[in-house]
Amino acid sequence: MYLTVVIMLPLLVAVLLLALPRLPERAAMGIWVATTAAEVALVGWMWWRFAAEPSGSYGTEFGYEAKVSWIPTVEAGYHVGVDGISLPLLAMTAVLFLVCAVWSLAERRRPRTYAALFLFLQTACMGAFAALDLILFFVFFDLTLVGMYFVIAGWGHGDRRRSALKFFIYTFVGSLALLVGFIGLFLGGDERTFDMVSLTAEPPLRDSPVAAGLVLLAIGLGLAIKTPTFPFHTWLPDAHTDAPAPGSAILAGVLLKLGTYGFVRIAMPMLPDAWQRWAAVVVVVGVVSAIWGALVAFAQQDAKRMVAYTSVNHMGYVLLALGAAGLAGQADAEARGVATVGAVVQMVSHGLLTGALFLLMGVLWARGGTYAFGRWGGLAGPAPVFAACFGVAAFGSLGLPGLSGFIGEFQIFAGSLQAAPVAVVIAATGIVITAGLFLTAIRRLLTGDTVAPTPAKSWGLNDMGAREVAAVAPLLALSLLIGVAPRVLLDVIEPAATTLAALIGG
Amino acid sequence: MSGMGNPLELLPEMLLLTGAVGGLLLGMWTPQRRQGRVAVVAVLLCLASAALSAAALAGPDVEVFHGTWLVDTITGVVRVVVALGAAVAVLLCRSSLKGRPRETEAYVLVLLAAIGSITLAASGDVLVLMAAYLLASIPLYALVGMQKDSRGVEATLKYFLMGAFVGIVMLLGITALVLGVGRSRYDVLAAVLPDQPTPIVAVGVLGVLAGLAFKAGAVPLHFWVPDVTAGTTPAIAAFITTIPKIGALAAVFRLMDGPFADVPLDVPLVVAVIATASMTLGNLAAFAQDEVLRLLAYSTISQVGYVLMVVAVADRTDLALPALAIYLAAYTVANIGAFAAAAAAPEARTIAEWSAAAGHRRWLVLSLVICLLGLVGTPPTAVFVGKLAAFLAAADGGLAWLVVVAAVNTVASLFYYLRWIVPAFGGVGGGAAGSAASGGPGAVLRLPVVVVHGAAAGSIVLGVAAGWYVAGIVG
Amino acid sequence: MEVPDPNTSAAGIVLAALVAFPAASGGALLVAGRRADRFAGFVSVAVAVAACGLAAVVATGRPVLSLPFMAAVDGGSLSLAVDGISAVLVVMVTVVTLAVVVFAAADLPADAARARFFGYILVFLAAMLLTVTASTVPALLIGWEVMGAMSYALIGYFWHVRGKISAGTTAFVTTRTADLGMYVAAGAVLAGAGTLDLSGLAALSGGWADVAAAGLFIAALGKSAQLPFSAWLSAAMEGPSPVSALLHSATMVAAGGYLLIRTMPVLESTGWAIHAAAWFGVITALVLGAIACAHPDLKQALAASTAAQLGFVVLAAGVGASAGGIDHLVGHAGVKAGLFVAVGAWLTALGATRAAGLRGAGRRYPAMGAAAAAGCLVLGGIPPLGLWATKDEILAATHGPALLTAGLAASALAAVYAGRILATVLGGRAPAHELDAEEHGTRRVPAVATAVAAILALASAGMGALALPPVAHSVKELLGATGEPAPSLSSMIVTGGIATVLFVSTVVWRRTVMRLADTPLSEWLGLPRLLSARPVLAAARFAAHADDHVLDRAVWGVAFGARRLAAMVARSDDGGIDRAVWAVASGARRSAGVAARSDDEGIDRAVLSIAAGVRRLGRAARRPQTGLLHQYFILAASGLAVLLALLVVVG
Amino acid sequence: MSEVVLIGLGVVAVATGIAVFVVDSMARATYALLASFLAVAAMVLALELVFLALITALMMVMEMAIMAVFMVMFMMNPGGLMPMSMMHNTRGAAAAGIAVFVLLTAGIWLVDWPAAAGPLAVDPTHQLGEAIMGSHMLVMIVVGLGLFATIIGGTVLATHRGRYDRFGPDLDRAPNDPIPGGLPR
Amino acid sequence: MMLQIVLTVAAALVGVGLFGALSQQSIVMVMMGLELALNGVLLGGAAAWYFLHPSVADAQVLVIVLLVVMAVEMAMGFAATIAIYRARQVDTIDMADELSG
Repeated sequence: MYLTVVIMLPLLVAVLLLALPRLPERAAMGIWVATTAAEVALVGWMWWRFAAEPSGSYGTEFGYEAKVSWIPTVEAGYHVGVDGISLPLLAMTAVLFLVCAVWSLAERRRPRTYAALFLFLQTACMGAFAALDLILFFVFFDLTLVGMYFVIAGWGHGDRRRSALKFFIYTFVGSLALLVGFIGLFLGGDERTFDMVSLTAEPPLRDSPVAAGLVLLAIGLGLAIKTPTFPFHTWLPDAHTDAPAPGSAILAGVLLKLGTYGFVRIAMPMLPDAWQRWAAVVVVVGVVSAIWGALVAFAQQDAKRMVAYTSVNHMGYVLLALGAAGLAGQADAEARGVATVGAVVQMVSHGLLTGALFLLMGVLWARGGTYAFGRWGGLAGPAPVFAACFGVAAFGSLGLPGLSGFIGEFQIFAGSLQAAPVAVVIAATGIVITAGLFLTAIRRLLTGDTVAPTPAKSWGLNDMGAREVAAVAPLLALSLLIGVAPRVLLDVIEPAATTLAALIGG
Repeated sequence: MSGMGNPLELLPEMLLLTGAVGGLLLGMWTPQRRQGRVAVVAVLLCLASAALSAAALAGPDVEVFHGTWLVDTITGVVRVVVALGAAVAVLLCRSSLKGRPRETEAYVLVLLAAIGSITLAASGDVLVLMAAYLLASIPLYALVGMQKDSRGVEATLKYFLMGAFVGIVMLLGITALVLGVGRSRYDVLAAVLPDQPTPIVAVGVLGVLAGLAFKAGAVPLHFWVPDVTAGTTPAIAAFITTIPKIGALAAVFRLMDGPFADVPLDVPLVVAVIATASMTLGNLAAFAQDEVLRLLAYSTISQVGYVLMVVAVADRTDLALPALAIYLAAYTVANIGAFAAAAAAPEARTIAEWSAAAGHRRWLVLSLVICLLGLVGTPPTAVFVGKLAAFLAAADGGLAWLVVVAAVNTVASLFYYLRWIVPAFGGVGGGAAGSAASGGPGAVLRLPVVVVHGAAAGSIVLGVAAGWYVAGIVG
Repeated sequence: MEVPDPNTSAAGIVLAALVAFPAASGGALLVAGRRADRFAGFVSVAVAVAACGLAAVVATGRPVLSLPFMAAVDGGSLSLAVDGISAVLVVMVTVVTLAVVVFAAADLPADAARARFFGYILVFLAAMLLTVTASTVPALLIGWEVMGAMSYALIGYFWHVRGKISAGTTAFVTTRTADLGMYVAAGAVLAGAGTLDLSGLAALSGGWADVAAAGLFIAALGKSAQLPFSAWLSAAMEGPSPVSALLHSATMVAAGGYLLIRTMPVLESTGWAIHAAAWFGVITALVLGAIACAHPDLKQALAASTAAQLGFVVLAAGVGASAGGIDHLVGHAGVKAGLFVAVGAWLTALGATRAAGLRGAGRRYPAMGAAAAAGCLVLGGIPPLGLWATKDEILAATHGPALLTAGLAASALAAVYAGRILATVLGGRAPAHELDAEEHGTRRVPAVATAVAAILALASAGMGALALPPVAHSVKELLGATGEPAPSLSSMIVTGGIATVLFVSTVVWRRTVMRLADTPLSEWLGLPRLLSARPVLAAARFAAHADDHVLDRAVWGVAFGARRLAAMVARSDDGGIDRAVWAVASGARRSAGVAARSDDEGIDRAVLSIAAGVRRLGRAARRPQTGLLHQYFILAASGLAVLLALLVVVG
Repeated sequence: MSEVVLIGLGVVAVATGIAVFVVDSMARATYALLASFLAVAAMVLALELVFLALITALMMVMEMAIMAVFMVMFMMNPGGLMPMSMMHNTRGAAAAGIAVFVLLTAGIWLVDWPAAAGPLAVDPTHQLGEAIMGSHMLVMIVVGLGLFATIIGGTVLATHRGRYDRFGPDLDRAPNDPIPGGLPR
Repeated sequence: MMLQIVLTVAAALVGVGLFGALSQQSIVMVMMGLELALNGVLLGGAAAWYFLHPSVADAQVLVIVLLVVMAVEMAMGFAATIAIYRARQVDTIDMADELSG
């Protein structure tokens, strides 16, 4: 019940916002921020309770479970719960939505609808992370799609309709592939259920490798598009470029995680044998994504596109780790556990840092209406706060120790090496390219002579205001916290993640 | 042998018939401007019929008229859905026919066609099926051409000639069945047909399938759908593309589950091929459509394809019946909603015109988006649950390839639904000044808008409550 | 290591404070920003003094510390431990830092963003201390990488000056490339030994040992600016002089050598890595020594000589002379920091770093000149001064004629470049127009700077005491390397003699040596080209192009082609069979046209054909809808016939 | 004997059927069609279905009469004197017709037909009556509804004047017919 | 044997009717073709009763249904023809092609 409140509260408020026509716009925004703050508090309480529990009990069990039958003939229902893998993602989601709400306080275009849409999106995202039923997961998964489509199409800029359409169609393809895969899981099991817990306990299709492979292919395709991995990532840069800053932050920070989370929550535990059999392919896809994403990002002339492409790179690492976690023949459970933990940390870390980076891109857009590297320069002078924030976020994103990115990437590399040494060595070159591209970005944007596009000059080139800092700073602070004291996060993740790694080949 | 049974089992149909006859008589003495009272009578009787049917759903399966009328889950679902659909259709017709001389007759014909549709589904005898085919077709011919405008009468003519042609094919099939079996009841057919010579079975099965495929608007007998839909008014189109289809699809389901289940031919494969062809052709043809109604027409063709997935596996899996039940209801709601949106701006023929006329109404657009996304199968709308159930059933019935085809087609369908959603939503975004409100082509009618909202809400409610719905009727 | 609960012991807390205190105060300075400019210098001197004190406590107490940090595996924690080597380095690092901070406080202009500078320096100090005390891979890697990042920030400290940040980028990316080795080594030790503790390295065997050794080796080469990574050190000279003095001579670059000495067991266990280290070290000493002899810019020459001197440390790791290596590291740190302070002070005063401008600088500022001269003597390995003794310790362990010859040649080169520098700064005064080439000079050398340079030079000179066997022995005991060979007296005389002769000759025939400046040596032998990002950029551009034009279009082409052509054909096809024929013809022609155009744009042909196929289907789907009833009849009948055939044939 | 009759009638039915689409006027086509219908009715009679044969014949005669009137009223070529040909796609249609015929015939001759299951009913009409009032009552009910629908639908489509045209929108005035004599209300 | 012959006649009628329905332009003539085909089916129904299943009345009822279909379709056909003729002065199906695509 508690969890249901956490999930549904934003939706409820969204409906309320739309239903009260007399509500002043400012009040609506206030309610939005208050709601998201309440969500953070609610999730925070869950975290606190979770941490208070003796560790290890959440390896396979779920907390805050709620179960209501929905479509009884096919054993699909409203079943939600939280474990060590989903809780951090829920927390990250809540935080990101809070900062996006703060950020959007200055939104002037139909703010009430905007707030309602974001709240709706929040319910969808939280629901997807908490879902313990394949169909429920799919429902929320698809709803995020719808919500984000309208965010981009309605509040984006540039060629926003086209980008939104591309995003929608592309990821819709993915979600349908996912659905086909889910059906395969349903039919393959002895029990005929969509319940994730049951399917994890008794993985279906153990006796039919070909069918399991096909099902994994379908699910993998769907998740790969959402994640996105090479070569299914091309919707990403366009969607980001034309999305509003909070939309980008949510898209990259939260929605992409749905893909990787799906791998962790569905593909791996429910098809352990097939995952093991095809793990090499996952590793290759991860490595190619990491390198390709980094290279393409390096060549971008547009700062936001660059940030977008680095997501491909970072998600490539996650896939690498998850693939390596599946190579049970080559590595012991301990190393694979480290890799899995790293993958989950990387998801959280990427959410925080990329969210911050996209909001910072929003600072550029708000000042000058362009993200082009060529139009900006020397911003460290007039905008030191922006420069500092961007620097921290960039270094975090390139994996500097002390920030969260390192915690994820180090464990990914260290844990995966035993299983896939060559792949890790190749993928690790990605962190050099990432370093190069972020430092290049810093050089172009922040240093040298101060350059700014015409509109910014005429308005005066202000540094980040209090609202913007209030939105970005918490993300960076959390990243720093995780980087310095990762146990806060790892204590929650490790039991569940290592159990998962042990499940494969076990 | 059940004998005559209790004719009162047909009370829901009798109510509808009462509505038809009573409405006609009432209309005879009703002034032109006040024919709304006929609509009220019709709607009330539809609702009563639906309520009665819903109550009867809980009861046991019974046979009436010597097994030629079957009251069971399929019949029950179709009864409820058709009666409610007919009520909505009457409302929609009211908005476009208000005060016309033939208004009363339109309601009467709607009710008669509804009875025909239910009869298709409830029939337990191929001869009754044929008669139901007639009853479900003839009122529609008249309804299509009601306005007597150039496009309408052309549509009537095409619909009628196509129907007559297919009627012959169907009769040919029934004759073949009777030649072989000598009897027309389903249970006898189910028992004897498997032993009959292949040519007889093949012609018989295909003939009957052809007739029902025509009513359902499935390939290769779909040609009437776009022309008729585009030729008539949106309100009538909503009715024609929804209600008879439900009856026909339910009838095919019943046949696949009974008489055709054990024949030595691969009938499910043929149905699957029809399903594939329908969804694919419908989607492809809709791609470049600019006319709202034609687009929706093709969309209904493809939707029929999805239902036929379920039909194909009718006797192979227990999942088929719930899938059919939920999909039919879901499809009805979403499709009526979409057509009602078209009916809200009857003057607008193309998508652009529609967006100009109604795009500034944000709630209308929102509901339309829900209905269209519902047709795509986006959760949590009802069609999503239906599609899910259909996919499951088909996969469980050994037609996994069909599931893949259907998934691909669903993606393809997104393209043209978005072709309407995007400009409509753009109207919300861009038309803040409300310039389109005054200068647009034609006003927006109130009643259809209400129907759109109702459909949108219904789609979501049905989607969320799908479990209880299915459990209530199947469980 | 079996200390009961080390975390709560007083010594453990001191160790934690040693790292955390500079880090925290540095972070505070950075956050405070320009508001803290005025007292930043003072604060950082105080912190450095405190660090020195803490270091002394730690060096004697030898505490260990373990904080839970990362993975749930053994060694995932953040563990620090102080053994002999660490004790020496901890003291060395804090002392040199204190000296440099004092110098910087005097050298840095008052209006500069001092808080930022000192903040970076203090964070760097913390990272360096973490590196030398780390006993687990995560701890090591944190120090290692943060060090690199601070180096970047400090090199690019004057961000508004074009080129500074680029130089920092080069330095950081280069060292990070090498750092990949560390990541790989971490994975290898986890895979091979199931732990992330550095002690696990010794337990490795077989392939994982090779992988770990290779990774660590590459990481060390990068950090210590050994070949082939040397050139980043040249770029790093763009940074302020105190930075060069601290990071790029005394501390950060030393970390590579330190790491190799630390991990000698695993290098040895592979068999090949130990030889590779010896040869890479000695070749670096030779090549970079030659560059140091030739480079007309004194700062650059000092940088090259740094790499060359560290080559000896790497050689020491390769030949198993850990004590010699550490001694050399420490000695070199002192002397090189002193020399950089001198050159930095002159840069501030005279505005020049090139030999032409610095000629006679020692005569202008005699005190500083004396300190620099002392430094040069030490650097040149003149007996009985510091580096002479330490270098001999390394050479004593060197076996094999080739390696030994190369080592001797390298030490001879050291005498040459040291002599050249001495000759330059003590030569005739440079004409006024050569001054202020780099920046506007203040013509003033603060006494503090002179004192710092002198102290550092004298300290390292004093390390000549190591030539005395008892001293050397006690140091070896301290470092736990008692078994290592000591140099024989004769060899020490030989090396000292060679060095002295060459040093003096260079000073005498300095013009001949100066001519080397016209050779490619003055451009670092093209080594910077090795670090060019051009291939990566080219690959990146290719990938980006492919991404936009192949991958994206592929998807888009399939998806939208269908609709577009369907619309196109719909216009041309208004029903009627004969028109349809025309439509097919024109459609095909149009497709061909589209194909030709798109091919120019680089779209994949296969994709196009799929798209065309879908389009054709879309067109075909609506072609039957002619509006002509008799055609509907025919089509329906044909369709039914097909279905009938299907039914009969398949059934 | 009955075989000869049946074959003969069959030939007549088919021949006149073909004639419908060969003759060059609509009137003649109508008569040819009537002839074909009557031949079939006669065949049905030969199959001892007296009642069905009779109503077939009667219905067809009436229908053809109506059709003839219809043509005179509406269509061109009154009296069927002017030769005309309104055909399209003759070849395709012929091919389709022949294909269907061949297909069906092949089926008919391939099937191994069983013997009659049971004796001929003494009174087929009685048997039919029993069925209509018994087991097949529902068929007739639905058919009846169909006819009801046909009446309404046909009227709606075919007439352009309804009660409101005749009696005014409020149904309160005397019939206003172009040709007086329509039914009162 | 006779069964086959009668059925062949029926098939021939269906074939001819189909030919007519496909080849004629005039709406009324198309309807004639359809009626002819129906007539053939009717013959088949009668044959089914006489030769195969004389003991049950189902085939007879089929014939009744066939008759009704013929009548009803004729009626609706005329109505539709009148309607389109009134609206457009059109009496051939080739001219009814406004709706397409």
